[in-house]
Amino acid sequence: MIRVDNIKKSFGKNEVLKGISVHIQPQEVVVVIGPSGSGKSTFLRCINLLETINDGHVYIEGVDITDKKTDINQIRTDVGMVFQQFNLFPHKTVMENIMLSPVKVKKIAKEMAYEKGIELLKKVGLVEKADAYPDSLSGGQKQRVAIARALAMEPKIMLFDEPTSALDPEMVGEVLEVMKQLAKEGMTMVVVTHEMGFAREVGDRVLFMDDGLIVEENKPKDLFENPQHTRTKAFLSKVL
Amino acid sequence: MIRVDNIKKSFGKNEVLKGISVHIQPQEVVVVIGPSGSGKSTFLRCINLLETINDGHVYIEGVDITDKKTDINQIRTDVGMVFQQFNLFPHKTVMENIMLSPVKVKKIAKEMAYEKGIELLKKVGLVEKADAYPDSLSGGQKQRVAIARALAMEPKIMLFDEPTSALDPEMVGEVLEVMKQLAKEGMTMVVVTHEMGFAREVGDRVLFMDDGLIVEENKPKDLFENPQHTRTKAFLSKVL
Amino acid sequence: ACGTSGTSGTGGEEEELKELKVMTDAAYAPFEYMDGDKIVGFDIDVINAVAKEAGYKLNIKHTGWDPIFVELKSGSYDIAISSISITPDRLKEYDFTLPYFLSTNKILIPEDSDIQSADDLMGKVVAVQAATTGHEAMEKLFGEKHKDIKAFENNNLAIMELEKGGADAVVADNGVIEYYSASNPDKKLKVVGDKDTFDAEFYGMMFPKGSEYKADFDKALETIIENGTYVDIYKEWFGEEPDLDTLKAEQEASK
Amino acid sequence: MDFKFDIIIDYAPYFWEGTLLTIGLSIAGILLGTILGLFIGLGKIIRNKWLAFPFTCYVTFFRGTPLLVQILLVHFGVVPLFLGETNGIVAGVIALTLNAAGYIAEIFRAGIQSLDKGQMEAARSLGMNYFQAMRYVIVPQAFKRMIPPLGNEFVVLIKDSSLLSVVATPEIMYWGRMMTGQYARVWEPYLTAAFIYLFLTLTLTILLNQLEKRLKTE
Amino acid sequence: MDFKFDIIIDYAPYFWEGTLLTIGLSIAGILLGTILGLFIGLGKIIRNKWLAFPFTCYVTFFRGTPLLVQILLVHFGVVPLFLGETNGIVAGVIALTLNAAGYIAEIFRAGIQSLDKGQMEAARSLGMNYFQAMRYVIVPQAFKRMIPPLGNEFVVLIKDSSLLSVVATPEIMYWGRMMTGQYARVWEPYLTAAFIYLFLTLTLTILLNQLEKRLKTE
Ligand SMILES: Nc1ncnc2c1ncn2[C@@H]1O[C@H](COP(=O)(O)OP(=O)(O)OP(=O)(O)O)[C@@H](O)[C@H]1O
Ligand SMILES: Nc1ncnc2c1ncn2[C@@H]1O[C@H](COP(=O)(O)OP(=O)(O)OP(=O)(O)O)[C@@H](O)[C@H]1O
Ligand SMILES: [Mg+2]
Ligand SMILES: [Mg+2]
Repeated sequence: MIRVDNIKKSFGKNEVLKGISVHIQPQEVVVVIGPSGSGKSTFLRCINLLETINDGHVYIEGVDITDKKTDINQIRTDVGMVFQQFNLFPHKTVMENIMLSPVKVKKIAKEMAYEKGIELLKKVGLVEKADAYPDSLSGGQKQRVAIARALAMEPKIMLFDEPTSALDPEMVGEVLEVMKQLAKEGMTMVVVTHEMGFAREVGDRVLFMDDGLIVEENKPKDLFENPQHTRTKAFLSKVL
Repeated sequence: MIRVDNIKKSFGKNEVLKGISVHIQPQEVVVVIGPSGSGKSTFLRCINLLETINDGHVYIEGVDITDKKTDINQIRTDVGMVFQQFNLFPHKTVMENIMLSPVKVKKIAKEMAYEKGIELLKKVGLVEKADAYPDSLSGGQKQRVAIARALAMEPKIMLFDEPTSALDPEMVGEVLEVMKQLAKEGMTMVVVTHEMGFAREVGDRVLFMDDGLIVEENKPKDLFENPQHTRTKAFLSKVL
Repeated sequence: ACGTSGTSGTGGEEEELKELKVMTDAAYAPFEYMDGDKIVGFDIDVINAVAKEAGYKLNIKHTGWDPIFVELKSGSYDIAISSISITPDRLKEYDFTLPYFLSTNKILIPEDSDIQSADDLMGKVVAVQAATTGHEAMEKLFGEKHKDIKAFENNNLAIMELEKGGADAVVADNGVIEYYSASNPDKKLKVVGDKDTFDAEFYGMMFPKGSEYKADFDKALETIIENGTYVDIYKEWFGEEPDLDTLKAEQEASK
Repeated sequence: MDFKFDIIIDYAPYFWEGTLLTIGLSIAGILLGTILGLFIGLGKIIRNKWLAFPFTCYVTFFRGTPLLVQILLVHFGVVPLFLGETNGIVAGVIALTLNAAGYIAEIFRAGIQSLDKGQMEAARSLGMNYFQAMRYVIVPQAFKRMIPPLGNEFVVLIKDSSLLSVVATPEIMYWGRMMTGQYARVWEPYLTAAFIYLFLTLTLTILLNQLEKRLKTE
Repeated sequence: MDFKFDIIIDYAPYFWEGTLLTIGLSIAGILLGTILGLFIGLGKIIRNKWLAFPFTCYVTFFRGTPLLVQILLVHFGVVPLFLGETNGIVAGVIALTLNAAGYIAEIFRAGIQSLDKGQMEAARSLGMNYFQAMRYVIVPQAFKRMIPPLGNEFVVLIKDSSLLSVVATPEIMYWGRMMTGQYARVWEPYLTAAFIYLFLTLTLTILLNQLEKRLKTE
């Protein structure tokens, strides 16, 4: 599904990714953990080319997205992304947020997009907020709308960058619930998160990143209970 | 030590505190929990008069601080406060942050304030950062400096308003450690926090606030394991 | 050569000459204008000659036109020379020397203009310098604050407006516009007069009411006219003989 | 100091006409300036440095030189070139428009850049291309943020239009200066002009504040 | 159109003198304006509405009326009242100072209000009174934030000082207008003036950007 092949990324002289390779299977849920600044967000952003990659390749369903000839906008419709800061469009209602891209980019008829939107809002439990503006929503609700918006493009893969860490603790649950549901339905997912409970319950595999490298990867249970690497141990002792 | 007597506080038409009464003993550690918007911060801020109280009284060591004749600045030197957002003074070094108030308000000699500062920095494990500027510190370090700064005024009571919730998870531990130490040394403390582990280990008493009222209070163990009120139960089920 | 001619009473050789502050709007060639940072012109030469005769030193400043009337009144300057026509209105507020120059308003127009007299100006746009006698004459002709009168803060801007086509004519003192059209032949301008509409005017040096210097200046002015200095200056600037008879007659009349 | 109210009353009709012209000139300036300014602002944020260069020059020139110079150049230089003759009102509209456009271009650019980078990223990650993202997500939000500074620019224009008195455009200040010329008095004409301007700018400011409040609650 | 460089060269020494005076006037305006502006800004944030009122009026007047009016009032009205005579340079310094102070007062107020409320609260919770908190915590930080807008005000002053040409203060624009008078030409004098101003404002802007960068890294 996704093959990441030895990618490298620098900001100026600061090499942030020092050669990352991963193979992600369809329907797999991969959780990425690691200390702040280790390059987790950068890694995710490279997968849908929000950052230009300096070296290496990323293949999505066999297509090399780093190839200049590839139509990035086409690729991006296949890769949904959910950000820590929600990034809803504040000048549009919830429903308009969801319908915008299907209508403008995929040229889907408004009525169809609307129906799809209602369906998605049902899924995240927010149908009654269809006409509300983002500013009137709680953090948890915003993030659920953001997930629905990404799903509206019918992506094959969903990327989540710390989707719950800007939320009040009470609201974390409702967002994780939606994500669990999504995983159950067979979505391929890459999730950067500090929620170890989620990783343990839903993750098929956990990657531990430090200093621009994948230091260790394993099934969640094994990695959490039996970390091999000293850096992993140090990190887990702090957060668990 | 502190007696809070049926205080009420409104912002405009919005009554945020609807009659709060608490009695806090010397050396007691009181933990305040509750959903967002329930008035926890407002309650803390009323104790050192960062908010004017509409009705009711607060007595600190028998002195009515709501009395117009009371010198608030005098009272505030007895009540240290630590904020979620640290609020260090960015234009001053760590040591200058700590020394500012003792020197300018308490008129303590600079040398003495400096010695005291070094002592406090040792306590929070940051002596080597004495001459650093706040911007160069991590969140956890900033918060430890903020604690040291509050302690420099030799307060009799310390108020903490979610001291760890703006921190990356890895840094939470180091701040809680300092607070535990403080509790052990017998400081009277009121702590608003989402860290249930801390509440359980250090708290003498937990107050659960909702909608401007103290709904339930008890020893941490009892309150967490055996909540009486439905609202408490609902809240705890989400965050524990 | 320091010009103490003894008129200032007890003056010995060492005594400093009294310095008078003079205002002018140095944007009115050839009477007063800037040559680089120096103020030059006919008026300047005349007042220097008069002051030398009367035993004063002068400090001439370019201040602009409107300020002349405001500031002379407030007493911050002693005298103004700036092609100021002596009018009954002005005489109410200020003192003047005897007239030193005969002038009349005339009309500056492009060579191909069909304007021949003031009456032809009706319906045309006329640029003037604000608060001059030319401005007043046009208001008398067109009506107060008439839309077709464009008043600028100095005469150069008014002439510029004419050249750039924003006005059909400029009405101003003959000396100025004649000098301008003569010294800028490439601009293809001509000057027409209209004795019926524009009265003869006489320039005077202007003082605040009750000035102590008026008498000295009057006397010195008559002296330089008598001794030929005035004629020399006049010829130098205008290349012809002045009409001394008319001027002297007016001087007698205004005494 | 005696303050002669009667001469102000004499001049009242002229001040009234001047006020109307001042308002007209400022409105023309803000409207045309906004259109031109948006265009130049968009030009300035083009990534290609060479394409953006003329727009950058425009902004630099009109923000870097005094309006008085611009007015004189437009009145005696530019307008005669096109119209064949000077015209104080046309020159006023053109000079104010060109000047305002320089500032509005920057307001627009700042409005766009003040938007969180996340908005652009979210739009791109939803598959929109750069122009779609600008059109549907960035520009509409930037517009809303532009309203307060645009209002401010309007106030600036009202005041700046006073410079047109130098080229005999008969707005408020022109009549103030005529009055000084006629009566050789300072305080009456200039204080009258000052208070008319103050009235205009304050009224506008109050209206703008209300607009801003309404926008905020929306 | 023929462009006569020789007449520009003739006037070069005067433009040079004018440039020095423009720079001098702007420096005087920014320095004195900052001192006065700080004072007025502090006055304006007084909580007591009545005490703050005169300061608010000051700011409203000087920001709400055209600088041209202010210059004429100061030159013909205020200066003669105190000095007994007009003086273009004194009037220039006073008018620019008074005007700049109105804007700087607002810059100062904005600088203070842009500071996080938490700073004041932290200071008060450490036992400082209002004045101690202002003096040791708020004002020093506000100062640093004021530097960029103060720099901007400096640029504005350079341009605004051109209005002093109307009262015959011999700065750049004055010589430009004299040159127009002498040679009856438009483009040469005004473009020359425009480029001198552009040079001054651009140089200053570059210096300010560097200063800002340095401040940021500090
Ligand atoms: N746009 C950028 N320009 C320069 N440096 C950047 C940029 N984005 C990220 N970095 C740097 O790259 C490194 C990795 O950043 P990244 O955001 O990927 O870390 P992370 O693991 O997601 O951390 P966190 O848990 O704090 O989100 C950091 O040192 C960061 O400072
Ligand atoms: N300065 C203020 N002006 C108006 N309303 C305020 C102000 N401060 C707080 N409130 C309101 O008072 C209520 C209680 O706020 P408070 O900050 O005390 O809650 P909290 O329990 O601390 O919540 P949180 O967990 O989010 O910090 C909220 O509804 C909030 O909107
Ligand atoms: Mg990240
Ligand atoms: Mg709170």
